Amino acid sequence: MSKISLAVEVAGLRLRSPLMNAAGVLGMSPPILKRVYDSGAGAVVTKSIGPAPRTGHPNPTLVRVSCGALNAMGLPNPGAEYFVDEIKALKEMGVPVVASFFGGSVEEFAEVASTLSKAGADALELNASCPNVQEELGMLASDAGNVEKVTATVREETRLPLFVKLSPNVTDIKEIAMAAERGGADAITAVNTLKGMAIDINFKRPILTNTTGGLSGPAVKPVALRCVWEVAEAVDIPVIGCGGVTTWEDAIEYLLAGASALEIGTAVMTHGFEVYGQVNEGIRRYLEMNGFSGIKEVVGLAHQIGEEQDSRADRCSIRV
Amino acid sequence: MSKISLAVEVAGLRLRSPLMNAAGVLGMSPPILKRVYDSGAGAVVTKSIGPAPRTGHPNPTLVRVSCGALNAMGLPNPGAEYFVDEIKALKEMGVPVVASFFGGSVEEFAEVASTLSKAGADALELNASCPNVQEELGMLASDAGNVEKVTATVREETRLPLFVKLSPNVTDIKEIAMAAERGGADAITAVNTLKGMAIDINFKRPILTNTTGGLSGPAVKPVALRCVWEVAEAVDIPVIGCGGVTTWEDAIEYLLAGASALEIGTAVMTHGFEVYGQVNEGIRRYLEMNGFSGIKEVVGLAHQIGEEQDSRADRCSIRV
Amino acid sequence: MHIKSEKNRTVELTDVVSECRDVSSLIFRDEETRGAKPGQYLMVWLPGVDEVPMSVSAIDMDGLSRITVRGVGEMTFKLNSLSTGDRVGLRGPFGNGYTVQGDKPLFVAGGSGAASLMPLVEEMHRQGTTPTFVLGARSADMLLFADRLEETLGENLIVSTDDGSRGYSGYASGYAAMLMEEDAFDMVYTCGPELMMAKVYQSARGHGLPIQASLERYVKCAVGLCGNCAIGPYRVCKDGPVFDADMLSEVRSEFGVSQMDASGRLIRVEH
Amino acid sequence: MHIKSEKNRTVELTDVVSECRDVSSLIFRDEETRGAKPGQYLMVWLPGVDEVPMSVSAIDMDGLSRITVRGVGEMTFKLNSLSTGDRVGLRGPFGNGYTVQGDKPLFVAGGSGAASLMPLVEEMHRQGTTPTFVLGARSADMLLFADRLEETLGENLIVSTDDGSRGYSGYASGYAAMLMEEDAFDMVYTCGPELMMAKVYQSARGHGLPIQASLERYVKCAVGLCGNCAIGPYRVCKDGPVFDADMLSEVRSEFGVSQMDASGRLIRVEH
Ligand SMILES: Cc1cc2nc3c(=O)[nH]c(=O)nc-3n(C[C@H](O)[C@H](O)[C@H](O)COP(=O)(O)OP(=O)(O)OC[C@H]3O[C@@H](n4cnc5c(N)ncnc54)[C@H](O)[C@@H]3O)c2cc1C
Ligand SMILES: Cc1cc2nc3c(=O)[nH]c(=O)nc-3n(C[C@H](O)[C@H](O)[C@H](O)COP(=O)(O)OP(=O)(O)OC[C@H]3O[C@@H](n4cnc5c(N)ncnc54)[C@H](O)[C@@H]3O)c2cc1C
Ligand SMILES: Cc1cc2nc3c(=O)[nH]c(=O)nc-3n(C[C@H](O)[C@H](O)[C@H](O)COP(=O)(O)O)c2cc1C
Ligand SMILES: Cc1cc2nc3c(=O)[nH]c(=O)nc-3n(C[C@H](O)[C@H](O)[C@H](O)COP(=O)(O)O)c2cc1C
Ligand code: FES
Ligand code: FES
Repeated sequence: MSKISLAVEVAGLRLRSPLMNAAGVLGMSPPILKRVYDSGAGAVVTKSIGPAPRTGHPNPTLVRVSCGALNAMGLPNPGAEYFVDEIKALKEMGVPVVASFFGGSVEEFAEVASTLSKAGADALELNASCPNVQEELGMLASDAGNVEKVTATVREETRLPLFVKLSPNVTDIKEIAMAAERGGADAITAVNTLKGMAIDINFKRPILTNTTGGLSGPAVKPVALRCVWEVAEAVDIPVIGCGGVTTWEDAIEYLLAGASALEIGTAVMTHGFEVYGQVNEGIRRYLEMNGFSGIKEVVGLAHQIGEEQDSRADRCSIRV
Repeated sequence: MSKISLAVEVAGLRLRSPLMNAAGVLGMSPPILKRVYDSGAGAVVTKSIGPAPRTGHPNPTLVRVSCGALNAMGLPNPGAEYFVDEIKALKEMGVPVVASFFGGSVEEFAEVASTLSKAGADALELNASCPNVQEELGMLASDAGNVEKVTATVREETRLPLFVKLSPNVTDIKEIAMAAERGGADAITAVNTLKGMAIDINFKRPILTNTTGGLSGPAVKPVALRCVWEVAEAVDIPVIGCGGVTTWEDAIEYLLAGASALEIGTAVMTHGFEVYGQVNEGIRRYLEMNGFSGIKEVVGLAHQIGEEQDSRADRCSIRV
Repeated sequence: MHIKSEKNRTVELTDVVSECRDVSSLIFRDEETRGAKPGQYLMVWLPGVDEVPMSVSAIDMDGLSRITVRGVGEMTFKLNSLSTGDRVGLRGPFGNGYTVQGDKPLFVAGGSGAASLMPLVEEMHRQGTTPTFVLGARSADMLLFADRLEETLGENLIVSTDDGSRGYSGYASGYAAMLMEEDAFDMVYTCGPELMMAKVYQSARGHGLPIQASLERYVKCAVGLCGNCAIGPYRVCKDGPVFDADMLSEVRSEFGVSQMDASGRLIRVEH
Repeated sequence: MHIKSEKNRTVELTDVVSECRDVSSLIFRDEETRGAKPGQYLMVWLPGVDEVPMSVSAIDMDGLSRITVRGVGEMTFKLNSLSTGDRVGLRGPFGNGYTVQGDKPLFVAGGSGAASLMPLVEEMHRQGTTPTFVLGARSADMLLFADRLEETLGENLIVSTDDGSRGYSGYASGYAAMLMEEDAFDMVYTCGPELMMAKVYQSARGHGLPIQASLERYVKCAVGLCGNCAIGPYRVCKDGPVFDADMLSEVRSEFGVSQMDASGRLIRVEH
């Protein structure tokens, strides 16, 4: 029996596996990203790159919490110009590269997108959602109008597949996803971290230098999964799931919820680089055991039955 | 050495301990709530009571997830009229009662508040935030205008201390908290559950009958703590912390973040009723070891140092 | 913090066997259930239908476990119409389970109560105790596990039917009262209709006998959070379902009298 | 999933002792550090200042542990100005640590490198091996742990100073190269300035000797997520800080040459 293929196509990008690393996780240098790829990822995602070099926030920038981590790295990055060579190096090694990027203004977003496109990235991921940095655009990801505007402007700079990565820290993620779609996004990545914090009870102060940080890992999985579910119902473009994926069962939940591909970040902390291979293998077994011939058949499957479920949910009134 | 008192005063309500159960957790019947009180709580919070009896959603209504639970009970409750006697029974047993309540319209909120006030509750908690039910008011807790209006209307019906319980599923919780304060709230309870979901990979469908549910437990603690922190900075009325409090260390984090009292829910699942006594004892030891004479001295302490921290946080630009 | 048995999972039924009128056993392989204590229960889910509590009626019989379902409503009828290869969702086992106690125990079961008591009988038997077991039902065709019990207990099994169609004619609780009069038991276990258990409790109290009774209330969360299964200060789902004499005495104003419905209103216990 | 040692906590310093010029040891009681392996490090936090990696320089000396800090910048100067009763925040221990290997090992330490190697020396000594140890510094007053090492190793300790103010005059790496020429070691451990370690690595390679070198890169998360500490395909914080010969060979284009700064740009390794 020949092995079932895990290949997927997301927004025109053909990948041997639906797995990628999450932006900012291990995305600083080509050799590490190559290792992610060699561990089984279908593509790698770079650290979010901005217009100029940033050291990020001073330490502490990471705190372990129950079933997850809080981080406030502060978007350290060497700047788009510097990163051109890193992308080229990755391409030379044969690694499909999704370049994550951000800016402090609409113009900066466009400028960085253009630089990274020219460098040879295979796709771009617009980070509309970092909760740790607020520049001119404020908390970009919570303003549908701004998301549409930034997406549309970037859209004009590049013909690459454009993912827009959203924040879960919003009242209605569907609205923002639709704005990104209108702006010309080819896919939605859902989601970035939840805004949280931790306090040291002896020093009596927040631990993170930035006071608040982004919660990731298994703790956020139910929330991120719900975001994927909602976004998948709201838009016609593919959704890339992200948030707490740790086991192959998690991955299947995301696919069933409507994700066409997945990014895995914090699980590397607990499961190492091996997580990519393990999740691939689990997905493959699941496809086989359930008689599917490819990942595409699984994507969004839980929505069909979801509607029948909804009607039962309304039975809240007295029935005894 | 005489034991340090754990007494607190919240919005005019004097409690022997800052701990309460979270609304909806164990809040169905007087004998169970009495047991919560006997376990060390300073007051008990009832299940959210509405204008008419509701059975809530059909099962499954609860799913265990990593470091927490997802629930979509669907606000089962026997209705305000029926609940009058339960409140009276609790008062006869000498238990301070916070009556949690909701309605499907502004009028219903007012009506239920009035009924529960007359029944003899010691305080009311306006549940503006249940993610599992959307009636005429839609997702009330995300609309500052509606929160102010409902709070103001209820305010006119009752002279009891009025807590308004907020949802973390909003872009900016500060804005909603300020609206509640303007409406006449005496305290803010922060927060209700995060909207999440879980999917069964064999049945290929959402597990909860309601599809989505509320995430609670240690998983949400960093987010809920951040909400308390933000609300404490935004309003002058006291804040009641809620979300994942499990150990006394968690409780101290909340106090330092600005909570004057705490509600504990999901920890009962993992730690039993004993959690109230354990957390009380831990708080007491902490006060002693740190030379505090009461809880009040701890409340909000982390904010003072927080500002110095903020300035360091801005050092994101290149410094090497 | 992460309790494996409390996670949702699904199992495939390896067999479905009819036990008696309206009652079938569903047989499946599940690691978590293999570690169950007699008296514990599972939350059993059929998507689009319901999730309900069901006692574990056989623990680790060659690696397989069972639940035994009496059809009384939509969910239980649907469960009983499943066949080999179908799937059900599971959480648990939950609850305290029975405590093995006494050298000369008396068991009293009615309705589907034998489902919960059967694994306890088997455990005690393995430990060298052969309990006396009064098994009651309305009529002969509704006696649950009569054969399985007879195999294990021989003449220590006493059958009673309301209509006299097999064994003694009359209520199991009445026969049990008579036995307590005649013989020196040191422990009473009971599971079945609550009104029956209330009578057994009265008799046991009259004879100063310790008792363990497995109660039913409307279970939603099963993890002790929602409070819907409360009886007095106890949660049937977590502090129970097995109540001892002290607990029963504490909840006597509700035991056999009233129970909460799904909305939290008290309604009468009908049987 | 919940690894206790990775959680933030604070400890009170039970003592602060000056070791040599610019270097102090901070002594504290911490359960998690008691379980450290030689070569592991802690993330040490001073609120409002910084959080930086520091090797565990003594593991469980009567229940107490240590870090040993060379003052080179704001954070390390502040750490060294702390006194008994002050608190520091800790996470860890992190990293792979050294692997005990060889019957006749050679140690080469420079700068604050002895901090990381000291617990390994003590562990090997307890196991009956007395390593040969070349301890280098710029001058006599900067030799770290000279006394503690001499006590354990006797004449197996060889001291070298750049200025010849004590022991042999010259670089530790040079002396180590000479020793490898003369004697048949079966293992080389090194920790110190990277340019020194690069030379030691060359010598060991020349003699076909296995080696373990403890590297430094800019550590932020310490749990292997952020990628800031990368050298080649490895994360110093998690795959390291101890690199063996194969790993060193894989990263040879960066080892002793370039390192990432806090923004992810490559800068030169200066010492
Ligand atoms: C701890 C425990 C163990 C049980 N073990 C068994 C067993 O081994 N075999 C067996 O046949 N039955 C058992 N039951 C009873 C069983 O759960 C109910 O018969 C079943 O839920 C009825 O569902 P239905 O949809 O068929 O009936 P419905 O028409 O929904 O209702 C019939 C009756 O079942 C009750 N019921 C419905 N849902 C629940 C619920 N979630 N929790 C409790 N009661 C409910 C109703 O209150 C009503 O009295 C047990 C109950 C409990 C609490
Ligand atoms: C695994 C490991 C173990 C170490 N063990 C020890 C030890 O036992 N004793 C000791 O004195 N030193 C040790 N160091 C080095 C120590 O971490 C740095 O000297 C310290 O961080 C300098 O901080 P500073 O603010 O005083 O200096 P700065 O003025 O900030 O910088 C001085 C130098 O320290 C480096 N540095 C600053 N912050 C970090 C960081 N977060 N991670 C790594 N390097 C940093 C800078 O890149 C620069 O080269 C170790 C480093 C690593 C990676
Ligand atoms: C250390 C760290 C750094 C991160 N940096 C970025 C980043 O630069 N850009 C971005 O879009 N997301 C960043 N994230 C968020 C992740 O990409 C991801 O959205 C989030 O961690 C949830 O996924 P996970 O639970 O699998 O980690 C970062 C997360 C972590 C833990
Ligand atoms: C089973 C359950 C039922 C709940 N019901 C209510 C409710 O009726 N009203 C309400 O305001 N919050 C309700 N909540 C939310 C809790 O009050 C609380 O805000 C949340 O669980 C977070 O706290 P915790 O992590 O300590 O449980 C419920 C939570 C659970 C787990
Ligand atoms: S069913 Fe929820 S507490 Fe028992
Ligand atoms: S410091 Fe973050 S990966 Fe090593």
